[in-house]
Amino acid sequence: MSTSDIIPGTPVNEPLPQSELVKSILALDLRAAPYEGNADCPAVQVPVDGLLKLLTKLRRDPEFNFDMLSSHTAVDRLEQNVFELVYYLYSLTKQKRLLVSVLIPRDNPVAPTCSGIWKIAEWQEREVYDLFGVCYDGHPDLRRVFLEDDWQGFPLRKDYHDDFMLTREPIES
Amino acid sequence: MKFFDSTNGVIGHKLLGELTIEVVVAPRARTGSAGIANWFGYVYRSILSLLKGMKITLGYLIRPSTVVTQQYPENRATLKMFERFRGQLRLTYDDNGYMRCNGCNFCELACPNGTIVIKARRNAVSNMTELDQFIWRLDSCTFCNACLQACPHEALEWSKDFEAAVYDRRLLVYALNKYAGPPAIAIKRAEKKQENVEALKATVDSRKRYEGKVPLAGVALPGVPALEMEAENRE
Amino acid sequence: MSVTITSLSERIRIPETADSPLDTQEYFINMGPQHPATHGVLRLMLKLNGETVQEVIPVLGYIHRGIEKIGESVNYRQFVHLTDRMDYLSAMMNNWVVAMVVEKATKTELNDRIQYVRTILAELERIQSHMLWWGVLGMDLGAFTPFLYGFRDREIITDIFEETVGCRLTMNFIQPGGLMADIHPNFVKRVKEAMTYVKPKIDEYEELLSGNVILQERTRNIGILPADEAISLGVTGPPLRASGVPYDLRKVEPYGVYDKVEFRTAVGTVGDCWDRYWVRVEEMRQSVKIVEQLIDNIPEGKTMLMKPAKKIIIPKGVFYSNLETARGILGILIASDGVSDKPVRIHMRSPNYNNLWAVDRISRGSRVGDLVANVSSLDLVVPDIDR
Amino acid sequence: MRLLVQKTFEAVTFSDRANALLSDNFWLAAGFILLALITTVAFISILGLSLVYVERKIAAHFQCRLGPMRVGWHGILQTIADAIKLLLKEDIVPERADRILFFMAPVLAILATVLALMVIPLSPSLQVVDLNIGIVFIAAVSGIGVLGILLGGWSSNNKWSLLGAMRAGAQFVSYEISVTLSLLVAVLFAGSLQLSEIVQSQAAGWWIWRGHAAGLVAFIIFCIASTAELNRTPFDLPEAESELTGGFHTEYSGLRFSFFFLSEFINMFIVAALAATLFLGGWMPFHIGGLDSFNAVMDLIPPGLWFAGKTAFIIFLIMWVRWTFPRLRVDQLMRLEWKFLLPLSFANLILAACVILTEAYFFA
Repeated sequence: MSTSDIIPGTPVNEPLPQSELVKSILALDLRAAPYEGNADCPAVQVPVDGLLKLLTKLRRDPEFNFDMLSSHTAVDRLEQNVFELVYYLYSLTKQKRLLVSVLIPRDNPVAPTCSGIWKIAEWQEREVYDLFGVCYDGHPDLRRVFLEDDWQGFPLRKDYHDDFMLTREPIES
Repeated sequence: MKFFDSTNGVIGHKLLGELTIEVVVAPRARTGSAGIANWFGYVYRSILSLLKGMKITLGYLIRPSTVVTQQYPENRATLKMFERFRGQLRLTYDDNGYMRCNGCNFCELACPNGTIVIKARRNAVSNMTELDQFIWRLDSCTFCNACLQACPHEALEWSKDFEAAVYDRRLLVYALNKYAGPPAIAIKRAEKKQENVEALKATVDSRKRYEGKVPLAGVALPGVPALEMEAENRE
Repeated sequence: MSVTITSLSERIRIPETADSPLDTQEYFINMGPQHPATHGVLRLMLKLNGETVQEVIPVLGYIHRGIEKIGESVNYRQFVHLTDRMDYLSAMMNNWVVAMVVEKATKTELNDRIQYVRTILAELERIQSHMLWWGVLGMDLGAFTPFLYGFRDREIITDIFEETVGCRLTMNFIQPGGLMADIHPNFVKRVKEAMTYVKPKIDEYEELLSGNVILQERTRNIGILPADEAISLGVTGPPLRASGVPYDLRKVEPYGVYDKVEFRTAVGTVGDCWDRYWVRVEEMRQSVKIVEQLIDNIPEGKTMLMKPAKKIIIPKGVFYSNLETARGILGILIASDGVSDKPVRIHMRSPNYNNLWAVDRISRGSRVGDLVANVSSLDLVVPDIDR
Repeated sequence: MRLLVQKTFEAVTFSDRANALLSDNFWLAAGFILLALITTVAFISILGLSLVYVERKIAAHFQCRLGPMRVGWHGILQTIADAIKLLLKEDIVPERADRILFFMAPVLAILATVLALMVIPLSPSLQVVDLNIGIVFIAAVSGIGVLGILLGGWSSNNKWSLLGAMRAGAQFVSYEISVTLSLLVAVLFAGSLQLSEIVQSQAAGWWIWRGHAAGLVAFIIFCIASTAELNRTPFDLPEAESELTGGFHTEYSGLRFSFFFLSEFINMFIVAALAATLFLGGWMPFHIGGLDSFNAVMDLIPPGLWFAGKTAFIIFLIMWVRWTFPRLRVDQLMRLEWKFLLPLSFANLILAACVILTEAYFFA
């Protein structure tokens, strides 16, 4: 693969125009801001202490009615020294998707739990805790999901390293 | 009499928000909850449903033609794999016995698991890179076909051989090329130009091919003796 | 801060309150990781009282391979083959979702041939997946014969895959930008043959199991999952539809060529095991219908739009795409830095991981036998839970 | 001496023959008993092995498979190979198991089986012992089998095994009632508890139709309830492979497991043989009143073959059911017995009594 060019047709990075949904969320005045990065669906960003309030509003308000937490995960932004928590909300009645993004510091990764809003959040948060070490405040049962209870470190962090990581032995000829 | 008025479900529409979706609604079986007559009907229907199932299994019992078992080791002679079957990786050779691979490394880069290792060398005559050794590790191959897709020279193919089980992991490290030296395309080019053909052909070094069930570099393994032929090639 | 980290051993500790030895006592029992009904290495800690289930605690990780971590060190094209190994019964759909998100991010327009073939392959995959599930459900309920019937009929479809793809289970066929190869010349003929074979077999399934009074008694009003709880629990796919929510991504956000075909979404009324059972059987029928509508009309066109020799680089940002696999909604999130051909973060929202947690909700208070039926009716594939 | 030989041959059962010999010479009798024992053990082993083979073949063809094909012609020696494998396997005892009970359980299971086999008349001259309380004896010894299963589940120190054993206990106690009640119908018809006499009483016609509906219903109830006693699908809850990973015999392996396995298959034979004896006329040939030439042709078939044929038919029926149906749940199993089969059995018993009082038999 000597040529490292971008495939023709790939657009230059351009932010999506703000959709109606994002505008109406910003109008709620719940400290939500438009998403800074590039996303392929309506997206907002909130500070961590305003998260629970916003999510509760989005779930309960019939205008939005995001009744399903379709996906929740974290992205390790090592160069900015933050974890980006990503919540993909989905509204079954309005068939709308929304990304809610929260930045939390890597050295004190604590976020409020939203397992009171969507039940599945309890387990999606456990997965994030297991792999990233994000602690969820008020979580009813915060423990490892995939790894053993006494596992050291959080494997999906970019700076994770352990002695068992696979290195391929060189082949003798 | 059936459990259901129809097992096909009820056709209808359902609303998801403002979206109308054409649905089929699951039927519910009639139960024998109320009334003694209903209860007897339920018992009757139950027995009937059991007999119906027994009819199906009996139908298969009395028709030996429905047996689908393949007697595998016995049918080896007639067993034919599909033409795209991903059996084992092989190098292709042209009619004169020269391989098409020129050691360009594309397959190694495309491989997600580091399964392919290419050792290339520089030809003394033509001063072009060429293949020294093509190592394929069946033990870590996931048969994803990425190497064939990446290969620009159609130098790789899948053999239809699917019996690759061995008793030792080390036996799964294959060396695929039978010689180290110029690929078919280089020979052809030289023949076209009418120069250095013999000198180029003379650079061909024989390589022991390991295409399965031969220990890596011929070392002895428990139950597998060391290969005599290997001794000369072993460093 | 009130963050407390617990562990499994704390979770399953039973307080010693029983003074008299004659008192009945709740106890924990391990169902799995090697248990015939958990289909692989799913481990359920059951809190039982006699034979009544009090609580189900799934314990995961026995087949956790860190696919998301590996995904950060391979490029998008290479990542596709890892998704085969998640939900191996919907390998085609798993491939498709990666292709879908990459195409969405790079704004690649696909031609109709690719879309048709992808849709047909995905529907065939759905049929074979449901066939296997049908057999396994029969086996879980104690009837071994359906298991082999399901496998027998599934074989017809895996043969089609083997001819076109070269593999039976882990396909790696749908690639970003198209398909790995064009369909085999025999493909259309064989698919038609398979569909004429499959249709009477589905009716036979109904005769053998659906109408059977024992299956009826074992599944009816067992493991009821109300619609609102199903939504809150993130349940998708057939279990959600069985609860009466007609949410099918193929209808709601049509991808592929699902907007060009006519089919109906199977929904249940109560949300019990029987509804989940029937929804899947009906989905087989609907999938046959979809395939039959498409198979004659595959248009001509190229099957690969991105040259394999070129790197795929996704613009900077977060991309999410999802589709309906045989088990529910499979989502994929890719965070890209816009420079490298490898993702910064790749996350699979797997349908099984989200469906699994409904087991506890629907099994409380039922018997061990019902628990087996419940697990089976959710159709869990463990490698997809653990990834 | 000649008298002795004559006496020995005139006797019908093994025990009578041994008695006849005992009156003359102790050692002769001892030798005969030894011979009889060896024959019985050989019979049980061969019967068990062939039943396993037949079950595997029939199951395979129900499921579009071929079944064992490798060892011998069409895999006919497969079960022997399996038996050798089982005998040579390492004998594993769980660490904290109750060792004595753990060893005893399979022996009890096989003991019950062998004892029950003793009283069944295989043909007019082939029976080990002809007790005058044969039915009661069978009902009694089949209880020992439950004890074996219960002890096996209890002593394994495994929660799954215990669950299986508890299920087995509940199931056996419940279904024993229906089995006994349907046995009673046959006893009422025949007017005897002795199995050979029950067979003799069917000379005019088998009880399954001679006793009107009562005979037929009793036969069906007997088949259902004894399938439940056999731990076979749809009533295989004590094993319930997909629920309890093997139930009471989860922890058993090798020889001990083979005891459970063998007793299960021999029990199937016993149930089929009992059903044939009580309701299908045992070794009696099929007769239709009035058609003398037809009856004469039927008499040409030896009684042993009649018995084998009827037993095989019922065994096939049991296998057919097993390889078609799913399993019931534990409470449904109880409901089927206590709310359906038990009242039906009682009603049937009364109906049978009415038939007998009015002497309204067919072919009377």
